[in-house]
Order: sequence, then C-alpha cells, then structure tokens
Amino acid sequence: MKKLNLDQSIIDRGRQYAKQIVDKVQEHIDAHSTVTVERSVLRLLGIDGVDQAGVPLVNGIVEELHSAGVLGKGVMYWLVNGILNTKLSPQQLTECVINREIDLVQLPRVSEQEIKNTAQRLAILSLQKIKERRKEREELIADLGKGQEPMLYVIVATGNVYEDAIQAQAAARQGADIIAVIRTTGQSLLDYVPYGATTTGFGGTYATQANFQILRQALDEVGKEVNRYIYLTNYCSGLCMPEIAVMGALERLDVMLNDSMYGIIFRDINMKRTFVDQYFSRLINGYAGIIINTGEDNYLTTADAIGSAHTVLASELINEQFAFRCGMISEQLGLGHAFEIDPQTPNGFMYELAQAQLVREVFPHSPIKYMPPTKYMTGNIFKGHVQDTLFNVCSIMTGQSLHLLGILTEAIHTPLIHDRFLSIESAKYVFNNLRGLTDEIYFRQDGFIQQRAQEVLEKAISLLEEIADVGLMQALALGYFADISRTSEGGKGLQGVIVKESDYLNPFIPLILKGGNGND
Amino acid sequence: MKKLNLDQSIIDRGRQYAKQIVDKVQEHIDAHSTVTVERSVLRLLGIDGVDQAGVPLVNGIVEELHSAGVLGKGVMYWLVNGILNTKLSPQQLTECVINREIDLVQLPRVSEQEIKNTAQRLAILSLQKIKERRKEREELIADLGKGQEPMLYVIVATGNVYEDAIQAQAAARQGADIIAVIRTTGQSLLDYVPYGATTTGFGGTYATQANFQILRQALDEVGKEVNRYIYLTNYCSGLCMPEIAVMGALERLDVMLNDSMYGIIFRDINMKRTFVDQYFSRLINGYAGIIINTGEDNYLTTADAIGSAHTVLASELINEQFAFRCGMISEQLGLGHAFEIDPQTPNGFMYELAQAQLVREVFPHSPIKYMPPTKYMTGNIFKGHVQDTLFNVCSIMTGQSLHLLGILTEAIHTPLIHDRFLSIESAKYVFNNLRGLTDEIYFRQDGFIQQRAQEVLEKAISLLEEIADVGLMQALALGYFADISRTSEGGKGLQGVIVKESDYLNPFIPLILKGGNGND
Amino acid sequence: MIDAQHVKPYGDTLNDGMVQLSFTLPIPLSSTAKEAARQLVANMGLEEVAVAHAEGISDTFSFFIVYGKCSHGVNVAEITVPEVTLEVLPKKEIDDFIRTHLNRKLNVVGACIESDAHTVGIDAIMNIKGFNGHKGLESYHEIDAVNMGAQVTCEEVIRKVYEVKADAILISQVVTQKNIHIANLTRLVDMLEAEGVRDKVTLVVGGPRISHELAKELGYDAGFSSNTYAEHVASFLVQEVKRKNVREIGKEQVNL
Amino acid sequence: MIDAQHVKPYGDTLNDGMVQLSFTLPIPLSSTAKEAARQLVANMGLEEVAVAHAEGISDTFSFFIVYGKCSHGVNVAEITVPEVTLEVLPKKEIDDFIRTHLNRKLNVVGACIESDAHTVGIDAIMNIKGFNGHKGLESYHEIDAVNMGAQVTCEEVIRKVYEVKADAILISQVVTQKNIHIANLTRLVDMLEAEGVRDKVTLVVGGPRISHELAKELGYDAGFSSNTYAEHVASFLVQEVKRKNVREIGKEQVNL
Ligand code: B12
Ligand code: B12
Ligand SMILES: Cc1ncc(COP(=O)(O)O)c(C=O)c1O
Ligand SMILES: Cc1ncc(COP(=O)(O)O)c(C=O)c1O
Repeated sequence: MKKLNLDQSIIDRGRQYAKQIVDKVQEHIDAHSTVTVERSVLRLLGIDGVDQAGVPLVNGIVEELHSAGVLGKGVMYWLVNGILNTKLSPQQLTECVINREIDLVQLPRVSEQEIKNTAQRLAILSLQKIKERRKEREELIADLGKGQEPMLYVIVATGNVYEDAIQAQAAARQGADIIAVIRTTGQSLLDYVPYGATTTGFGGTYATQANFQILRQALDEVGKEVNRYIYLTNYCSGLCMPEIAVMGALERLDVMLNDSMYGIIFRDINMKRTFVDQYFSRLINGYAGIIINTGEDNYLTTADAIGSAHTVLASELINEQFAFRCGMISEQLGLGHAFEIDPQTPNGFMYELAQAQLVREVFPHSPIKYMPPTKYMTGNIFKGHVQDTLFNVCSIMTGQSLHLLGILTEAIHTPLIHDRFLSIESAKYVFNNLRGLTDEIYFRQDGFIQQRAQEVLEKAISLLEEIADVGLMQALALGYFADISRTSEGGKGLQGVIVKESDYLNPFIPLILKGGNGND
Repeated sequence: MKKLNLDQSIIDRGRQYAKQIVDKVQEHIDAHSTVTVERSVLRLLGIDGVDQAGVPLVNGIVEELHSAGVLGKGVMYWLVNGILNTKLSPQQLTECVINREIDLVQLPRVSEQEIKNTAQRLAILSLQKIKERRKEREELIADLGKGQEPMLYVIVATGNVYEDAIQAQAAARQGADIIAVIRTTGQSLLDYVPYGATTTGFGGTYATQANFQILRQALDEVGKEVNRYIYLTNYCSGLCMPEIAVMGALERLDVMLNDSMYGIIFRDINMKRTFVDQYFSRLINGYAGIIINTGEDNYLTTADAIGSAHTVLASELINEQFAFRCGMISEQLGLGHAFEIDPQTPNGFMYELAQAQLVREVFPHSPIKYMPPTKYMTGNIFKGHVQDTLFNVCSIMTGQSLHLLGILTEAIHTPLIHDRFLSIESAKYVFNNLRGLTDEIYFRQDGFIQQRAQEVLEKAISLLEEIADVGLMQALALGYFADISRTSEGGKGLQGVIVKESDYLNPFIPLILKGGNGND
Repeated sequence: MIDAQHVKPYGDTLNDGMVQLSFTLPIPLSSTAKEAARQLVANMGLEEVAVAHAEGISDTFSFFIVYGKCSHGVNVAEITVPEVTLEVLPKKEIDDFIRTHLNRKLNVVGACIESDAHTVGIDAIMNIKGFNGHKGLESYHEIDAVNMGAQVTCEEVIRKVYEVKADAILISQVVTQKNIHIANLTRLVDMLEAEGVRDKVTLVVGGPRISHELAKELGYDAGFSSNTYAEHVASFLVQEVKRKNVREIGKEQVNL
Repeated sequence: MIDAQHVKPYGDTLNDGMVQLSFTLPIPLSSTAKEAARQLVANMGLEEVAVAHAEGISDTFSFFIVYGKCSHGVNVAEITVPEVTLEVLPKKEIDDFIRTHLNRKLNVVGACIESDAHTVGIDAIMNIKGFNGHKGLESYHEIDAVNMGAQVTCEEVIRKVYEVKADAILISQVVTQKNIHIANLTRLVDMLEAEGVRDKVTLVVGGPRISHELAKELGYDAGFSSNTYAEHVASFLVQEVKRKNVREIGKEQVNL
C-alpha cells in the first residue's frame, strides 16, 4: 500500500541518474578482468583443490599466467588451449600445471576458433550444472513452501562449521526462514578462498565450498522436518567475490551478501578491482537465481542514521542499476537498509517508519533486506531486546521482506543458541500480533512521516545528480557514502586487475548476458 | 484526536443507562450506613490508636454501639453527645470509652440541635485539614511539576514498609512518576485497619496510616531530588474502604485504587456493604483531590479479553456515574482497562489498539489507567519484556494517562529492584521514541479497528440497557462482570451494614456534597 | 558427544559452559562495584567472567548483566525426579471406571485456601468450561465437584469435606511470597491429621510454583503445576481409587 | 546496614541474594533436564533455586530461566581495582602543556590492528569530528594525529611509528571472539620490544571489552573502554609526557 504520497517522476529521475552513473563505471568494467574473475572461470569449469602448501590450484594457475603477463587473453584461452593439446580434463590439466609437468604458455597454440568453440561448449556445460541447482531449489520450494514475509533471517557465527550446522538446524526448528553463516574476520582480505571444512574462525566461519556443502545439507535436512525450505546465505564479497558466487551457485546457496561498493568502503579494497569483481559475481548470482543482499545498512554504523538516510537510498538505486546490468531482476535484489537511529532521539521511531516505508515504496518488487539496530545496542540485553522489538514493529508495519533479526546480545558476542531463540520467538510474536496493521494505518497527509520521506527522497536524487556529474569513483573519494573516503588507486587488490586484450576470452559473460540467464 | 468515528449519541445513551443504574443503587446507599463508614467518621475527627489487644479504638467504639443496636443514629451523634457531656476531646473521650470509664449510650442526651451544631463544627474543622493537604499537593505540583502522560506508574511490594520506601525512592530516581504500595494478601478482608509501621506482608505491605506517612515522606524527599512531584498510591478497597480514604486524605496520598464493585467481585465482599462503603470513600477521595483507579482491568484476568471487552466499558460507565454522585469530576477518574489479550491471537494488537482508543475517546477528560499484560505473562522474562513493549507501544499510540508498567517477572514474583528499573527504562525509551506517532496515524475508515471499537461500544450499551432493566445487584448475581457471580446476601461483611434511622447524623455527607467539595 | 555425567551449559560450542546472569548490588556504581560483581560470579564457579553491563539504578544500587563460563557440569545420569506416575485417561473411561468401581459419584472438594484469592487456576481444573479447550471436573458425569472458590479457610474446607463426604480435596496455592503457601498447606495437612481424616481422602495441591516433589514433602498425595488440565487430575483420582480399592480388598481378605 | 565485607545481591530485601540466570543445556527438555538446571545453579552456591521457565529450543537443547539466592557475599572492602589515574584536562591546557614542555607537536599514531575492521571506536577518539560532541585528537593544535584506519598489520604500525617519530601509539581492538584481541595485542608488544622501541613510546589500547587491568597485563601503559573520549586519552598522554620528562630530567641530572 502506498502511504507516502511520493512523486513517481522524482523516483524515475533517480533511476535515470543511477543508470548514467553505472554506465560510466561499466566502461571500466568491460575493459578489465581480475585474478579472481579468472579463478572463477576455472572454478566454473570444475577445478577445485589445493596444492601441498594449501594454495588453491586455481590460484596457482592464475598467478603463473599473471606473472607471465598473459592473462589479458583470459585464463580460458590458455586452459582450453591446454586441453586441446593434452586431451586432459580441466582438473587433470590443472594438476599437471601445478606439478610443473606442463607449462600452459609453452604449449603449441591451437586455432582461435577451435579454442573459442571448445570454451563455449565447456561453459555451456558448466552453466548447465548451475541451472540444475537452480531448478532443484525451485522444486524444493514448490514442494515445501518457504517462510512468509517478513522472512526471519538469522546468523550463525560459531567459527566451527559443525557447530554452525547444529545451530542452524536449531534456528530453523525455532522458526528461522533464512540462515546466514557469518564469515570469519579477515577472510574478505584473503586473495584466495580457503579449502575444506573448517573449525576455527573468529566472529564467523570461513566461507569454503566444503562448508557451504555441509550447511546446505543440514538445512535441506531440517527443511524437510519443518516443512519449509530454509534459505542459506553467505558472503559473496571481499577479494574473492566472484569465486564465492561460483561456489554458492554450485552448492545451491539462496542468498548472498553481494554489494557493488561494500568492499571498497568497509574493507578498503581497491575500487577498480571491486567494480570488475562485482560484475562477474552478479552475472553468476543472477544466473543461479540467488537473491543478493546489498550493504547500505552498514553506512549507518559509521555515518549518522538521520543525516545520512538519503545516502542509503541513493546507493540502493546505484546497486540496483549495477545488478540490472548483469541481467538480475528486481525480485533478486535484497537491497539493504537499517533501523539504526540513536534510541535516545525523540520520535526516532517516526524517522524509522518514514525510511522503511520509503525504501518499500521505491522498490516495490524487491525483497528488501531490513537490518536491526546494532550500533546503539549495548550490554544491556533487556533494553536491547526492546530496541529489537521496535525494529520488529517497524518492519511489520512497513511490509519489509527479508528481516534480519536483531539479537539482544549484539554488543557482546556473536549469538548464542538461546539468544537466537529469543529473537525468533519475539519476532514471531510481534509479526503474528501486528500482521494486519499495515493495512489499517494511514499516515497524516503532509504530516511528519510523509514530509520526512519526501525530503529523504529528494536529497537522494540530488546526491545522485551530483554523482552522475563527478562520477562514482570520485564520489567514493569524496566520502559520500558512510563518511568514508577511498581513492581509485588506494586499497587492496589493485595489482590483481588485468587489462583485457582485444581477444580476451570468457564465454560465460556473453552466455549469461545473451538470454542464458534463467531470469527470462 | 478522534480516530474511531464513534457515534456520540450512542455514548450519551450509555451514560444515561449508567445513571439510571446508579440512581437505583443510590436508594440503598442513602438508606444505609456501615461499621466502616462510622469508623471513618471517627477517624475524620482525628481518633487514632489501638487498644491493648491491638484493636483500633475506632473499632472498639463502633462495635460497642453496633452491639447496642444504636448505630442507626450515626456514631457522630453518640460521640458529640459524649463530648458535650464531658468536654473531652474526641480522642480523650474515645480512650475513656475503650477503658470502660464512660458508656456513651448511658450519658445524658444533649439537645439534637446542639449536637448537630457541634457535629457540624467538628466536621468543618476536619475537612479543613484535608483541604490543607490538598492545597499542599497543589503547591508542590505547581512548584516541582509532575510526570508527563502517560505517567509511569509502578508498584512496590516487598511486605516491609522500610524496604518499600527504599524501592520507591529508587524507582522515582529511575523515572517513575507514580508509586503504588501493594497491599498484603488478606488485608482487604480484615474489618479493621492495622496500626503502625509494618514489616511483614505477603505479596504486599499492610496499608496503615503510619506506613502511608513513611512512604509520603520518602516520596516528598525524592521528589525534591528529581524535581518532580511523585504520586503515592494505595488501595482504598476491601472491608475498610472509607477508613482508608480518610487515612489517605490525611497523609496526602494522590491516587487510590477505589472501585464500586471490585471488592464484591474479586473479594466476595457483600454488595450491600460495598455500595455504601464506596460512596462514603469516594466522597472523601473526591474532596481530597485524589485520583481514583477503578479495577475493570481485573475482569480480563478471569474473563476473556476479546469476548468480554464490552463489559469493561460498561462497568467504567457505571463506575463513572457512582463517582459523579460523590461530586467527583472526570479529571479524578482513572478508569481501569488492560492489555490482556492472549499474545498468540493473530492481530491481537489491533484488538488492543481498538479497545485502548475506544476507552480514550469515551472518557476524553479522565486520567484513564492502563494496565499491562499479566495473565499471559510467563516465566519467560525475555518474552514478557516484549509483551510489555507492545503494551507500551499501544499506550503511547492511544494517549493513555496513567500507565501501569508491566514487569518482566510478572509471572514469578513481585518486582525486584532491577525488574522495575528495566520496565521504567523500557517505557521511557518507547514513549520518547514514539511520542508523536499518535498524531501521525489514522485508522482506515470502516477498517478493522474502527469496526471493532464500534462493536464493543454497541455491545457495552446493550449490556447497560439490560442492567438498567434487571438492576445492578441482579446483574452481579448473573455474573455479568468478570464471569463471577455474587448474590446480594452472600459474601463477607453484610453484618456490618446498618439501617439509618431518620435522625441519622453524619454532617460530612451533606458538607461534602453541598459545595464543600474542593472540585468546584 | 554429550557426556551425560558432565552436562554443561551450551552457548555456541559444546561444553563452553556459557551462562547469563543479572543482579543488583546494594552499593553505588564504581569500578569497585564492577569488580565485586565479577568476583561474586567467579565465586559461583564461573570462569572468564565478563561484566557486559553495569549501571547505577539509584544512588546506592548498581545493576549488572554478566556472562561467565560454568566450569562444573551436572551428572544427568544420576538424576531421578519424583513425578506423578500417571496414565492420562479419556473422560469416558474415567466416568466408566467410577460408575463400575465406586457405584456412586466421586466427591471432590476444591478451594484456594487462606489468604490466596487466585481462583483462575482451580477454576480451570474444576469449572465446567475448563481451560484451553479442556473441560473441567464439573463436566464429568460421575464426579460431584464442589468448587469453594478463593480465600477459604482450612476450617471451612474441612467442614465441607465432612458435609459432602469428599473422596478428594483439591487445593490451589498461587501466592508463594515469603513461602506463605508452605505455611498454608502445612496448616491444612496438620488439621486433617488432627481430625483423623487425612488417610480417608486423596489430597492434591496445584499451582504454578508447586511441584510433585514439594507436595510429597508436605504430605500431599500429588502436586500439579502449570499446564495441568482436569483430565490429569481426574486420572490421578481414579488411579488412587483403584489403588485404595486394592488395598481395601486386600484388607478385607486379611479380615476374613 | 550494608556490611561491606559481605555484600550480597539485592532483590527486594537487603541480603536476599537474588540472582537471575539463563542458559541452555544440550539435552532435550524433560523433568530431568529441569532438575539438572536446578542442580547446576545450586552448585553455584545459590539457594532456593527456582526454575522459572524451561523450554525446548530444538530437539536436543533446552533453555532455562532460573532464580536463586546467592549465599556468598563479596568483600568489597578488600577490592582494589587498577584504574588509569587521570586528571582530565581541558583541551586548551593540554595544548598549552605540549607547547611549553615539548616545544614541538606530540606525534600520535592510531590503528585498529590485524583482522579487526571496527574503526568507529578509534575514529571517535582521533577524527576531528569526534563522538557525542567530544572533538577528536585531530582537533588538538599541538597533536599530530595519524589515524591508520582498520585492518592494519603490526608491521605497518611499526613502520609508521618510525616514519612520524611517534610519541604514542593508540590501538583499538573490538573483536574479542576466541580471544583474538589478546593474540593481536601481544603480537604488537612483542614486535615493539624486539625492535627496542617499546620504552620510547606511550602505548595505549582501547575497545569495548578492554580494561585497564587487561592492558597492563599485556604490557600496555593504559587501557580504555566504553565512554572514552579524546580528552581522556590526550590527558593521559600529556601526563605520561610529564612523567617521562621528570624521569629524563632525573637521568640527565644523574648524568651530570
Ligand atoms: C490473575 C491474577 C490475579 C487476579 C486473580 C483473579 C482470580 N479470581 O483468580 C487478581 C487481580 C485478583 C490478583 C490479585 C492479586 N495477586 Co495476582 N496474579 C494474577 C496473575 C496475573 C495470573 C494468575 C492466573 O490466573 N494464571 C492463569 C492460571 C490458569 O494459571 P495457574 O494459576 O498457574 O493454574 C494452572 C496450574 O498452576 C494448575 N493449578 C492451579 N491451581 C491448581 C489446583 C489444583 C488442585 C490442580 C490440580 C492444579 C492447579 O492448573 C492450572 C491450569 O493449568 C498472576 C501472574 C501470572 N501471570 O501468573 C498474578 C500473581 C499470581 N499475583 C500475585 C499477587 C502478589 C497478587 C496480590 C497479592 C497483589 C496485591 N497485593 O494486590 C493480589 C491479591 C490476591 C490474593 N489475595 O491472593 C503474584 C504472586 C507472587 C508470588 N509468587 O507470591 C503474581 C505472580 C503476580 C506478581 N508477579 O506479583 N491476581
Ligand atoms: C559497527 C559495527 C560493525 C561495522 C564496523 C564499521 C566500522 N568501520 O567500524 C561493520 C558492519 C563493518 C562490522 C563488521 C563486523 N563485525 Co561488527 N559491529 C559493529 C557494532 C554494531 C558497533 C561497533 C561500534 O561502532 N560501536 C561504537 C563505538 C564508538 O564504540 P567502541 O568501538 O566501543 O569505541 C569506544 C570505546 O570502546 C573506546 N575505544 C575504542 N577503541 C579505542 C581505542 C583507543 C586507543 C581508545 C583510547 C579508546 C577506544 O572509545 C570509543 C568511544 O567511546 C558492534 C556491536 C555493538 N553494538 O557494539 C559489532 C561487533 C563489534 N561486530 C562484531 C563482529 C563479529 C563483526 C564481524 C566480524 C562479523 C562478520 N563476520 O562479518 C564483521 C567483520 C569486521 C572485522 N573484520 O573486524 C561483533 C564482535 C563480537 C566479539 N566480541 O568478538 C560485535 C560485538 C557484534 C556481534 N555481537 O556479533 N561491524
Ligand atoms: C554487503 C556485505 N558484504 C559483506 C559483509 C561482511 O563482511 P566481509 O565480506 O568482510 O565478511 C557485509 C557485512 O555485513 C555486507 O553487508
Ligand atoms: C480496584 C482495585 N482494588 C483493590 C485491588 C487490590 O486488592 P485488595 O483490595 O484485595 O488489596 C485491586 C487489584 O488490583 C483493584 O484493581
């Protein structure tokens, strides 16, 4: 229900600016690849495993080609040439290369056309696997059903994948619809993806393909028990964004934290790197039918939630356009926002209502992700539980989609099993008790809430106009988002950016873009 | 703000029926007195103390006259006749009577006119004292201010008056505006008021004049510290209702739980007794400028909160008329209602909103008292804290006046010091965060909330019509309120009802009724 | 794997021992008070004690929220809890049993005794309409249920027991502050014993803070807590009738 | 009257010892589990233990809310807490002192080290805009504050210390899970010592779970927790300068 009396033409103008902004960045994206994009290609071809030093095989190959300065052609080119020369499978060939039995660059060159054809064939086969996982999900949901919106979304973060699985199952039994496995601190800055099942993380668990598998299985199991398909979430972000997208697509994750700018702003990852990485990661996510979650909610942990409310909306419009460029559809965009106003603010709840309703109305078809209070949570768990309750009230009053549960111990530790239970119980109670309210209540015409929403919208559009003018990279340098400033040459990972040569080969991109995408 | 689209003529009709109902009961009231009313007269004259067996002196005298069968003239008659005979002060005379040095009935009779005149003079002097305490309150409030509505109202209930004082002061420092000292179980069925400071109660502390004094002083002290006049509340109910009114008036209590029917329904006190008692108690409360709290909220602990919602409203309209008969004004009527719907009810909150708004609109000038969830509170204190939060949200959204704080340990024990702290903190947070919301929000025209409120109103008026027909005593026998049925001859205390003789003397009644009431 | 002999609290990892506590100390908030809170909890046998929240809640009181890891475990294998052994029967079977075995109605007196005025619990068990969709004892054809209501003195209960020749007495106690329920319940048993009727009736107590264990200790036949319905009580009464019948028959045989 | 040698928790009566607890046991809910919860708490030295709430929160986990009365007290009279001894100075005085005593700016390097990415805390202390209306160190005329931000390795910190000739290092650590902050903080001190610069700088750490006591244990000069503002840190730094100056002067005198 529309309650804010927003001017649709202003919203349209905002989308227009956002498109301009993204179009400019796309020029950079189209001209470059990165080491992790190339590794993703290898992972898509099914290459997996680590060497004796624990380095993933895909890193070994890509590093070697990168040092040799030949990655501008795309790893696909070298690999397929190798395959055609050796008749080995991608995995076998890779192992030979790692064992220094074969040097890809030294092999004779097969014809371009032959390489292209084989590459195309391999890519189609790979994508087929992803499509199957997607179909699997669709069937399971058709069979079991899924949580009702606002869907109850909780995190597990023990650091030990086996404990995570126990906690995730318990959470599902308690009523959770979506389980996110939080990542250990530091993983986002690793330029490789750790391997195997892991049991030691800090503040979270390593994102590895084995861990994904263990959790997927645990949730499939409990989903049958509770008769509800349980969504699995992980983090498709950091220096290995696209590789994690591949892993997630193969292990049937359902939701991925995946933002076009979060790594730049909050992990000081180089922006030229991230823009390229996010593009390829979203092609995969889109194709896999995954819902992405963007990270604008984080802005309000460093910037003021009232003063910077418009930056959240502006960034969401940008994130949306980046996603559209990858063939994603609105229904896949869990744009992030948050309930982060200082609880001492008089009438703070009215600002929150205005913002939540605004995001809801600007993105009517998107499963927007609503984040709970975190910054102003304290060690007072009882008060925290109340803050979370108001958040729950705001969510159900404004019809949010993916509702990340606030946890009463937010300021103390990652959630204990009963912390999560109490949150779920509380949210279920509030939602059941207030579900019809959103249809019963109107906001006063030109009242505080309407005016506030309109003001935030207008400021967001002005900001987008400004960014369209200076360019997104410059905007990030100016600290427009989250009060954090990043330069285009600074941050981690720039050395992993590769200029594409004219004959750069990556059949996945055109395949996914040209109708291959399951979304059409 | 009116939001329910109620038909004022229906409300007016309800008041009309309620007046008819009360008028009929008033005939009984006017024809009777009770032992406690007579003891109240003595207390008004300043008589205090207990005999060697611990029996209050006022009980001794009244019992004696009652046994002698001469109470139909009113204790005032006998006492004043004694004073005129002996020239002793009321207290001295009383002591002589108790010590069997004087027998009031045996004394020579002074002329009726002389007795009347002296009685009148004594009564005026007594009322003067009450007026002074009232003025004192008004000055203190003018000086210090008082809490903002919804006023934060908490209970202390340690059983020990000295601990109560400590807890009450702590609560005021934490932000409470009103402190109620809960009464020990069982006191309401005592046909005398215990004496002195007490330290042993169960689930509450004895209501005694000394205890009132100790708490009044503690609150005056802390009021200066927190720069806010802190209201003191106690229970003007049970078999000694009017005596407690006198004690409260003399010790400057500000709020009294004082219902015309609670004792009948929930303490099985005889209705003929209670109706007379409540009348005299309310004359005093009204005169003392005290706000009364009625007990309709209790109905929902025994009857279903959705199905019996209309009985609450009907009873409030009756309680209102009973109070008007005593010269009380709307501004003194803290009519009770409650947030007691089973938390599992889908859209339960919408029923609560409808009810709270309904009571608010039907009694726009009354400081209505809103009671928290109690019946469906469990040992799960975390969930309880959330139930209380929704109650707080409902209260601020509907502009309630006296907001009795829910306590997270409701199902476990009377509040610990930090239980109360957590409640106050939470309510302050919610109120500050949502204060403006009530002015921002409208209910859908003919939506669920409006329809539900209109339906409850109509059912209440039908019920009143029925009661006007059968009479209130019969209605109580039929179990119309709280699903509890009481007969007019059953229950405790009937033997304390006295038929007034034609020359019954009690100057307080006409004095208070005829313009003496501070309310005009 | 869980070691049943050393079961410890679970936070997010097996045997981490995680426990949450909160309490108030009657001293002003200060670093010393915080340390006192920490020591208090450490002395409970908790390790890595962390004061997550400390707040002055009046000039001489400070409130603490604390987490710690319990170092001791519980030997669950050794725990045996006295429980009402009970096969819950359907209403019809109960009525049938009474009809065939007693040949008369089963007389039950119920009350919330002494100063306690909480009738909702006893009403839930006795009144026709029952509770949560479970009909009360009054709805059983073969049970004659007299609900005396609230604040009934022990004397009145005993008078009624004689009057209706009660087979069973049902007592409710809800207020437990300063252990007033113990005093009230003890008073009743003592009086029943003094009257010599204790052994002639089945004596049952219920309430949210009552346990079967406590009831037994106080000399009652059974104790029921939250989530009890009429069928539980009726089943227990019938089972007692059965047990006593056997005893009686046994006696008679001896007498022959 | 409160007996400082035996301070006990206060519920609603002095020395009642009332404590609230909650925890999960990794066993299914049952009467045995409830009794296990009770015993666990009784073994903490709590009396009259009452399980107020028990709920199965998955097939093999049960959650409990328990109240009990702590039988032991704390000897508050004996507690001494190491605290940063600090006279908080106004900004102007701090600037004046540096100007007159150092004759140059005070160089400060700040960072949130290793895997920790929580900059809000260190920013609150260092950045111009500060926190809660308290301006940060960058706003002090006589302080040269370099905020290196988040996820800075110890190596980078030390490089910067040399580069700007730092007088003080400010470290923030927010993530404490599995004691990762201890590992990180220890690593830095060890490296500073290996480089021989530990004694040449004032070394300060802060974060919501940091205490002065912990900081001292780890070899830092001071530790700050929640509710710290720039003026606290600046005052401490200036005080250290004073203290070291005296020492230096003392040394020089000896050298004469
Ligand atoms: C409703 C209520 C009232 C109503 C009672 C109305 C009535 N006619 O019963 C009113 C408003 C009158 C009231 C008054 C008071 N109350 Co009250 N009240 C409650 C409340 C909110 C709910 C109790 C209830 O009805 N529960 C629902 C029933 C169905 O549950 P139940 O009693 O547990 O019964 C079940 C089982 O226990 C069992 N059961 C119970 N009895 C029996 C008996 C038998 C034989 C069997 C087999 C089973 C059985 O079966 C039932 C169904 O499953 C509780 C708080 C709470 N949420 O528990 C406080 C509470 C019980 N009250 C309390 C107090 C202190 C009082 C007062 C003393 C306060 C005062 N000073 O004014 C007064 C005075 C009452 C008195 N003299 O006893 C305290 C008791 C504290 C304590 N542990 O000692 C409580 C816990 C609230 C609090 N935190 O302060 N109260
Ligand atoms: C904001 C925030 C984030 C932001 C950080 C943005 C940023 N640029 O800083 C984002 C969203 C990026 C984030 C991410 C993560 N976070 Co975080 N985050 C928080 C949150 C909500 C608030 C922290 C905050 O900003 N507080 C406000 C500041 C002002 O307070 P402060 O840090 O205490 O600082 C004050 C004092 O401590 C002191 N101080 C602090 N540092 C210093 C230094 C010196 C020298 C001095 C003198 C004083 C001082 O002065 C400051 C002002 O008074 C907390 C929860 C909470 N409410 O506390 C979780 C929390 C800290 N995060 C947590 C976790 C686990 C993470 C993640 C690891 C989760 C994940 N796996 O993805 C990630 C990764 C981060 C990483 N690699 O470190 C956990 C830590 C658990 C633990 N105890 O170990 C918390 C407690 C949440 C939780 N319950 O799970 N987080
Ligand atoms: C979009 C997004 N990506 C990633 C993360 C997590 O950080 P990291 O990638 O460092 O694990 C977050 C944090 O909440 C996020 O919002
Ligand atoms: C109007 C009224 N009177 C009295 C009481 C308290 O009962 P008693 O009078 O038995 O102390 C209540 C209970 O909440 C009440 O609502």
